[in-house]
Amino acid sequence: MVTRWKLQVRGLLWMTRLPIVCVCRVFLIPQVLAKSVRYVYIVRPMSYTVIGKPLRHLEGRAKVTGKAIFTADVALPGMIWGKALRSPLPHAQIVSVDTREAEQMSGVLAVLTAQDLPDVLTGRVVYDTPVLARDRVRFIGEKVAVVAAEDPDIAESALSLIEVEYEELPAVFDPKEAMKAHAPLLHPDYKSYLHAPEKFFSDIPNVHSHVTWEVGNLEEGFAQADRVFDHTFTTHSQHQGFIEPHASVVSVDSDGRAHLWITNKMPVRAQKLLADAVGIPQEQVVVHPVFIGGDFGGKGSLMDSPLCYHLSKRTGRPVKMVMTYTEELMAGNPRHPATISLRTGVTQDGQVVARQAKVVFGSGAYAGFKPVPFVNIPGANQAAGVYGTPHVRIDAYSVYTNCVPGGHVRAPGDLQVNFAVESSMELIAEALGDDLLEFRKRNLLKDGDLLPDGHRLEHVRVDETLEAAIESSNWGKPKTGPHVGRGISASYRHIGTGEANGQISLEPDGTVKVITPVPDTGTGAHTVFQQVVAETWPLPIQKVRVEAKPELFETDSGAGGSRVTYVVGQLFKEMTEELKESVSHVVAEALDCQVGDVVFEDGQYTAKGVERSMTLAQVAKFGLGKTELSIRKTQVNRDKPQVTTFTAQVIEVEVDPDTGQVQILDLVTAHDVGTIINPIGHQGQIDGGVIQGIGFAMIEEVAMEDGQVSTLHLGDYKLPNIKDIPPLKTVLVQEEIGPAPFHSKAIGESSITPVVGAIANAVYDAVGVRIYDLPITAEKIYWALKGQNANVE
Amino acid sequence: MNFCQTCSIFSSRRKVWDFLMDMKNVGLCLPGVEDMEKMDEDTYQGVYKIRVGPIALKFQGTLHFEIRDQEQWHVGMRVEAKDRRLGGGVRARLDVDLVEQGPDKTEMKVNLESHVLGKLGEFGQPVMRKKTDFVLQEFARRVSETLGSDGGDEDL
Amino acid sequence: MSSNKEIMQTIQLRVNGDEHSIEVPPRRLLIDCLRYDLGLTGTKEGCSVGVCGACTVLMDGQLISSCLALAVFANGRDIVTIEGVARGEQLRKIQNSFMDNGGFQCGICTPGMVISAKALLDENPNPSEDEIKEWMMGNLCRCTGYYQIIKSIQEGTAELADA
Amino acid sequence: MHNFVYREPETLEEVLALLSELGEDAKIIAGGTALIIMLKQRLLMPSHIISLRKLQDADGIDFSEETFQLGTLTTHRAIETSPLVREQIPVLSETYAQVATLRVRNMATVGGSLAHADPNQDPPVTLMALDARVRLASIDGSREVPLDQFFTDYYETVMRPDEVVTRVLIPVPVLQGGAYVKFLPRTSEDYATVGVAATVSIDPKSGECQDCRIVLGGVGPIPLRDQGGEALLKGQKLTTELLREVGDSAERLTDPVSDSRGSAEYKRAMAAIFVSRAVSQAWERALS
Repeated sequence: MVTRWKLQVRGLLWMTRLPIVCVCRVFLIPQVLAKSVRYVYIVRPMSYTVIGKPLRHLEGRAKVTGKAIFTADVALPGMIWGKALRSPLPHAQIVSVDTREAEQMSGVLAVLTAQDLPDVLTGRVVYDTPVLARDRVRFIGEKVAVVAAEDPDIAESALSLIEVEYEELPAVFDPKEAMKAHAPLLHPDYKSYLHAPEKFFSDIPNVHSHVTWEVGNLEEGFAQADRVFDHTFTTHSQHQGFIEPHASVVSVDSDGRAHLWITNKMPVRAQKLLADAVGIPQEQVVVHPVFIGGDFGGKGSLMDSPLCYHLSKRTGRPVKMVMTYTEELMAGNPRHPATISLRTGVTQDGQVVARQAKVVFGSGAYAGFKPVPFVNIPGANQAAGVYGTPHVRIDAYSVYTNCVPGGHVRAPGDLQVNFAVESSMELIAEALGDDLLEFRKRNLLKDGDLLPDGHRLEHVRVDETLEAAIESSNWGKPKTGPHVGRGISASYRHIGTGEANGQISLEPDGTVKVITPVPDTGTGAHTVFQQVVAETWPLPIQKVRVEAKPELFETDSGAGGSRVTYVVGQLFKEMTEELKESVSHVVAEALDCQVGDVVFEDGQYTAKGVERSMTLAQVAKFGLGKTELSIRKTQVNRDKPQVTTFTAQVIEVEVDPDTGQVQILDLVTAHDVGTIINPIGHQGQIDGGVIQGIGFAMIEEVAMEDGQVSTLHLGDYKLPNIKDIPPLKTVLVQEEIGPAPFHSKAIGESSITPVVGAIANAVYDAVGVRIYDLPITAEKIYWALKGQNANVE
Repeated sequence: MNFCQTCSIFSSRRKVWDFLMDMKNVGLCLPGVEDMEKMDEDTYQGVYKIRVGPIALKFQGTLHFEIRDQEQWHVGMRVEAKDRRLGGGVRARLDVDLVEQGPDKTEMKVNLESHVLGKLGEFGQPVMRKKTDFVLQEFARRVSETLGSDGGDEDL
Repeated sequence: MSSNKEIMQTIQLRVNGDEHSIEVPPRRLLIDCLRYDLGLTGTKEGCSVGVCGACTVLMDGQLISSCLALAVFANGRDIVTIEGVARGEQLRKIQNSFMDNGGFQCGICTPGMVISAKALLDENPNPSEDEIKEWMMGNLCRCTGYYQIIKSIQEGTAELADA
Repeated sequence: MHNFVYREPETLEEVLALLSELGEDAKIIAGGTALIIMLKQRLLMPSHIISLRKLQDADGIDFSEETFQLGTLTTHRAIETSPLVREQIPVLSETYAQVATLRVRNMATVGGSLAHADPNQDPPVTLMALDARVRLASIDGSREVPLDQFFTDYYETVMRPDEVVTRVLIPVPVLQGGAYVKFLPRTSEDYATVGVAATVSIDPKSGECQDCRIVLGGVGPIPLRDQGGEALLKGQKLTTELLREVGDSAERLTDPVSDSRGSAEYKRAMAAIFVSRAVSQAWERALS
C-alpha cells in the first residue's frame, strides 16, 4: 500500500551544495484518513507548474538594489526626530519631572511627559502599558519623557537636561520571589485592566496569567507509575536579534488623520492599537506599508508610535523615532526567561504515563507585549513534548517582575519547554537503564493521541521524522574522538490560525492583482500568495501581482504564529477560484456562450464551439466596471488543523575538556513536510531557525543584574556570524498532506525548537555534563567538569 | 554590585568610631572625593571625581547618614550622585561595622552596594566595578593608615 | 551643544560616480550624510557600533562601516553604496544570485551583504567557502542562517548581468 | 553626537602645535572605530577633534636591519596583508588578521589601537611579545617607550595629552617562533576572553629555550607580560609539566573583570590554558 523511496535531491532540485535528503512517502489511497479528520487530503505526486518551484522572492529586486523602503528610511517634508528619556531605576515613584531647561534648548520643538498625554494604557492584548510612565516606573529603560527636535543629536542632548526626581521602591527581579506573599505588587490593579483575561486570573502575587492545560487524570497517571522523576530547568532571555531596530513615523495631517509607518507585522492591528492608545477613531489612522527588517515574533507592538503621534500633533510636523540597538536590548521585548519543573511518572517497562509541569515565566514589568488572549506563553503547552502521555497537567504562570517586559520570539515558550522535556527524557532513560532512542520511540505520539491542550492529532509523522534524522546522522556509529557526543531532540509546532483578509481582481492589463494587509517580513509570504494564485488559475507567475495595502482593511491577524501560508494562502486559493468563476461568466457573456463551455487554455479564454478567443486583458476590458472582477473577503479560521509538523534533530558536538568550549561537528534537522511551495523560502526558514536556535542555546543572553541589562550592544550581545555556522544537513520527510494550500504545512517556527535540547544532550554524551540552566556556555561546562574531577558530581 | 572590604586597625573601637563620625575624615579617605560640605547634622554634599581612561566622570551629590548606632557599632550611609553631562549617576549604600579585636585593635568591615545608573550604567560596567572595588580598598587602607594598622588583610 | 552656533564644513564627495558638494557639521556621520543629506537610504543602520555590517559602504574601494565614519572623512573620497552596485536597471550577477539562491529574507542586511560580497568577488572571483566566511563574518544576517548567502556568493560574480 | 571643531592638519608639526594649544580639549582621531563609539555614547565630548587622516607619510611598513617600523596610520588590514610582514613576522599578520572584522581592520590604525589602550585588544599583546617600542611626538620633541612600559591602566597610557603616536618599532630579528592564540567561546569576531602571544627562540643544539616572551590580553587592566613564566622556560626543554607551571605562573598574574565573555575566575583559569597553548605553538614554530 505504501510506496517509499528515498531520493537525493542534490542536483535534482535547486539545492546543490547543501545535502538534503528527501524522504517521500505517498499514500496512494486517499481514504486512509480517519473520519475525525476535518481536512480531506488529496495525495498526488507533484505535478504543479509554479508550486514547488524555487522562485525568486518577488520583492527581491528592491532588496538587492537598496530600493526597499523600511520604516527608518521614510523621509517626509519637515520631519523631526523624537528621543525618549528612560528610567534608570527598576522600580520607583516619579516625584517630579522638570522639562523646562530641555524645552529652552535651541532646536527642541516639544518635550512631553505623561502629564501631557491622555491617561490611557496600551498593549497587544491586555492594556497594561503606559505610553509614558505616569506615577511609577517599573523597569530600567521605561520611557518617562520624550523630546522632539530638529535632529536626533539635539533631541539626545535635550534628554540630559530633563530632571526627574524618583523615590525608589522595593524591586523584585526573580519571578519566584515575586510570587511570594510579601513581594512588592507591581500592578495592584491588574484585574481592572482592559482585556485582562479574567479566566486566567490568579491570587498569587504578581501572577497576571495562570493557564492550565490538562488531559487525563494526573492522580491516576501517577498511580500507574512505578517511578516518578522530578527535574527543574531554567532558561534565559534572548533578543529577537533582528538587524532593524524598532522604528515609527507618524504624521498627523490637517484633517487630524494620523499617517503611520511602523515596524509592525500586524499593521491592521497596529492601526486599532494606535487609535486606542491615543484616543482617536480607528479610521483616523492610516497605516502605510513598509518593509520589515526582521520580525521573529517581536514586531507586533506599537513601540514608540503613540509618542510620535503626540509629538506630531503637538508640533504639526511628521515625527520619526528609531530605537538604538541599546534601547532594543534594554527595552525591546525579548524571550521570556522561564523555570520549568517537570514531574514524570514512568512504568517499569518504560512508558511515560503522567507528566506534571509547572512553568514560570518572567513576564517583566508589563504583559502588554504578549499577543495571545490568555496573556501567557503558548509554548508552555508542549511540556509533554512529542511523547504521547495519557495524563498531563501543565500550569503556566506569567509573573510580573521589575525587568524588561518579555515578548514573543520565534516559537515562544517552545524552546524553553522543549529543552526541559528533551533533557528530562534522557535523564529518565538513563535512570531506567533504557536506550535513549528506544525510550523515546516507545513513547512517541501516535495517530489519535491528545496533546495536553486537548487537541487530537491525526497523521502523526514523528516516528518517521525521528527515524529519518537518525538515519542521516552518525547516531550509533563510532565516534571520532574521546570528547565527541551526540544528542537527539524532537519537537512539534502547530499550524497557526487567525483571520485573513484579501482582495483579488482582474486588472485591465490582464494581470491578477492580489492585495493583502499582511506584510512580507522576509519569509517570502507574498511570493507564496503569488504562487498559490498562479497555480490555482493556472497563470504564469508574472501575471500575478501582490501588493501590501494594510490601509484598506479594518481587521486582520497579520503575520505570525506560523499561520500565513495556511490562513492567508487558503483564502487566496478560494478567492482565486471565485474570481475565475466570475471571469468565466464575463467570458460567457462576451463570447455569447454557456458558462459551462468556457475553456481556459494556453493563457486564453475560449469556449467549446466558438472560434474566437480572448486574452485576460480583453476579458478585463470587456468586464470593465463589473464588480465581480474584484473580490474582497474576510475569513476567520479558528480550526486548528489536526495535522501538526514535527522536527527531529541529531547534533554532534566536540567539547574541549580544557576550556568547556563546544564545537558543533554535525547538525541534522529532519522535518515532516507537506508540499513545499517555494523551496528557497522553505529552506531559508529551516536554516535561519537552526542558527537562531544555536544562538539561544550557546551564545546569546540578555544578561541582567538587578534588572539592569548588561549586554547593551551587539559587541556584547553576540549574534552568530557566517563563520560560526556548523555543517547542516536537512532531511525532508515529505508527504503531500497538509492543511495549507496544495497540502503544504508550516515551517517558520519548526527548526529552532529542538536545537537547544539536542546540544544539551550531546554535551552530556560528550563529557558527562548535564546542563540544567541555559545558556550552555563553555564556562558552565568547564566548571562542571572541574567539579566532576573533584568528585563533586 | 556588592563589594566587601575588611581590615584591622590598630586603634580602639571608640577612636575609629569618632574618626568615622567626622565626615571630613571619611571624605579624605575616599579617593576622588572633593569639596565635602556639611548641609545638616546628617547630610553632606560633595563632588566625586573618577577617571576611566580618557573618560572623566564628575559626580555631584549627597552623602547621608542613615544609621549611627553606637550600641551596635554600625554606621549606614546613603550616597546619591549624578553626572549631569553624561546623564547618569550612582546610588550606593555604605555600611561600616566595627568589631573589637582588642583594646587597641578594631576590625572594620565595609560593605558597599552600589548601582551605576542611566547612560553610565549602560557601558563599561565591568571596569566601573573594578574602579569601585579599588576605591573601597583604598578607603580601608587610608583609614587604617591614618589610625594605625598592621598592613591590613587582603581579604576581599 | 546648541546647534545654532555650529560650524559647518563643506565636503566634496563622489557617491556612486556623482559629485556632491555638501555642507555638514563635523559631527555628521557618513551614514547619516548618505541617508539623509543625499537620500540614499539603501545603506541601513542596525547596531550603530560597527558590528552588524548593515551600513557597509566602499570608501576608495575599501569596505567600511559608515556608522563609524564621520562624513568629513569622505571629503575628496569615492564612495560606493548599494545604489551604485547596479548600473541603472542592469544588475550585477551577484545581485541576481542573491535572488536565485535565497541570499536574503527580510532584506535589511542585504545592501551591506551585497556590497561586501561584490568587493570580495572583485578581489577574488572564485572564493572558497572558508574565504567567503572569513570575508563576510562582519555582516550579520538573522534570517538566513547564512547557508544560502554562501551559495549566493559562490554562484555569483561581480560582473554586470545581462540586462 | 555633540558639536565639535574638526581639524585636519597635513603635517605632524601642525598636529603637535594644535595639541599643545588645545591640551585636553582636543582628541586625536585616526581610524575612528573606537573614538566614534565613545563620542556617540557621549562618554567623551571634546571641543576639538584633530584628525591624522590627512598626514603625509604617516602610514607604511618599513624594514631595516635593526627595526621593523609601522607608521601610525597603517591600517590593521595593511599589516595583515603585507607580504613583508607575513614573511618576516608571521605572528604579527596573524594577530592583526584576528581583529574583529574586515571593516574594522580597514579603518583601525596601529597608532590608534595603542593609544586607545583597550586591554581587550589583540595587537598590543603580540606587539609586546615582539618587544616593540612606541615612538611618541610632542611639540617638545619625540621619545620612545617600550610597549611593556606604555600601558598604565584601563584605557590609559604614559602618553601626555600633547603627545601623539608616530611609529611602532619592532627590533629585528624577532624570536624564531611566535604565536597568538585567541580564546573565543562565543562568536568568531568577538573580543577575546583571553588572548595570549608567545615568542620563543630555541637553541638548535640543546633544544632548550634561549629566549622567550609571554604576554596576555583581556585578563587585566593592561596587556600583562609574564616574566616569571619566561624565566621558567629559559634554558629548559619543553615538557607538559613545564607548560603547566608556566600556565600557573601566568594565572597568578591576571586580574580580569567579569563580563559577558566570562567570569573573572574563568578567565584566570583560561589564561593558564591559553598560555600553555601559545607557548607550545610558538615552540613548534621555532623548531620548524
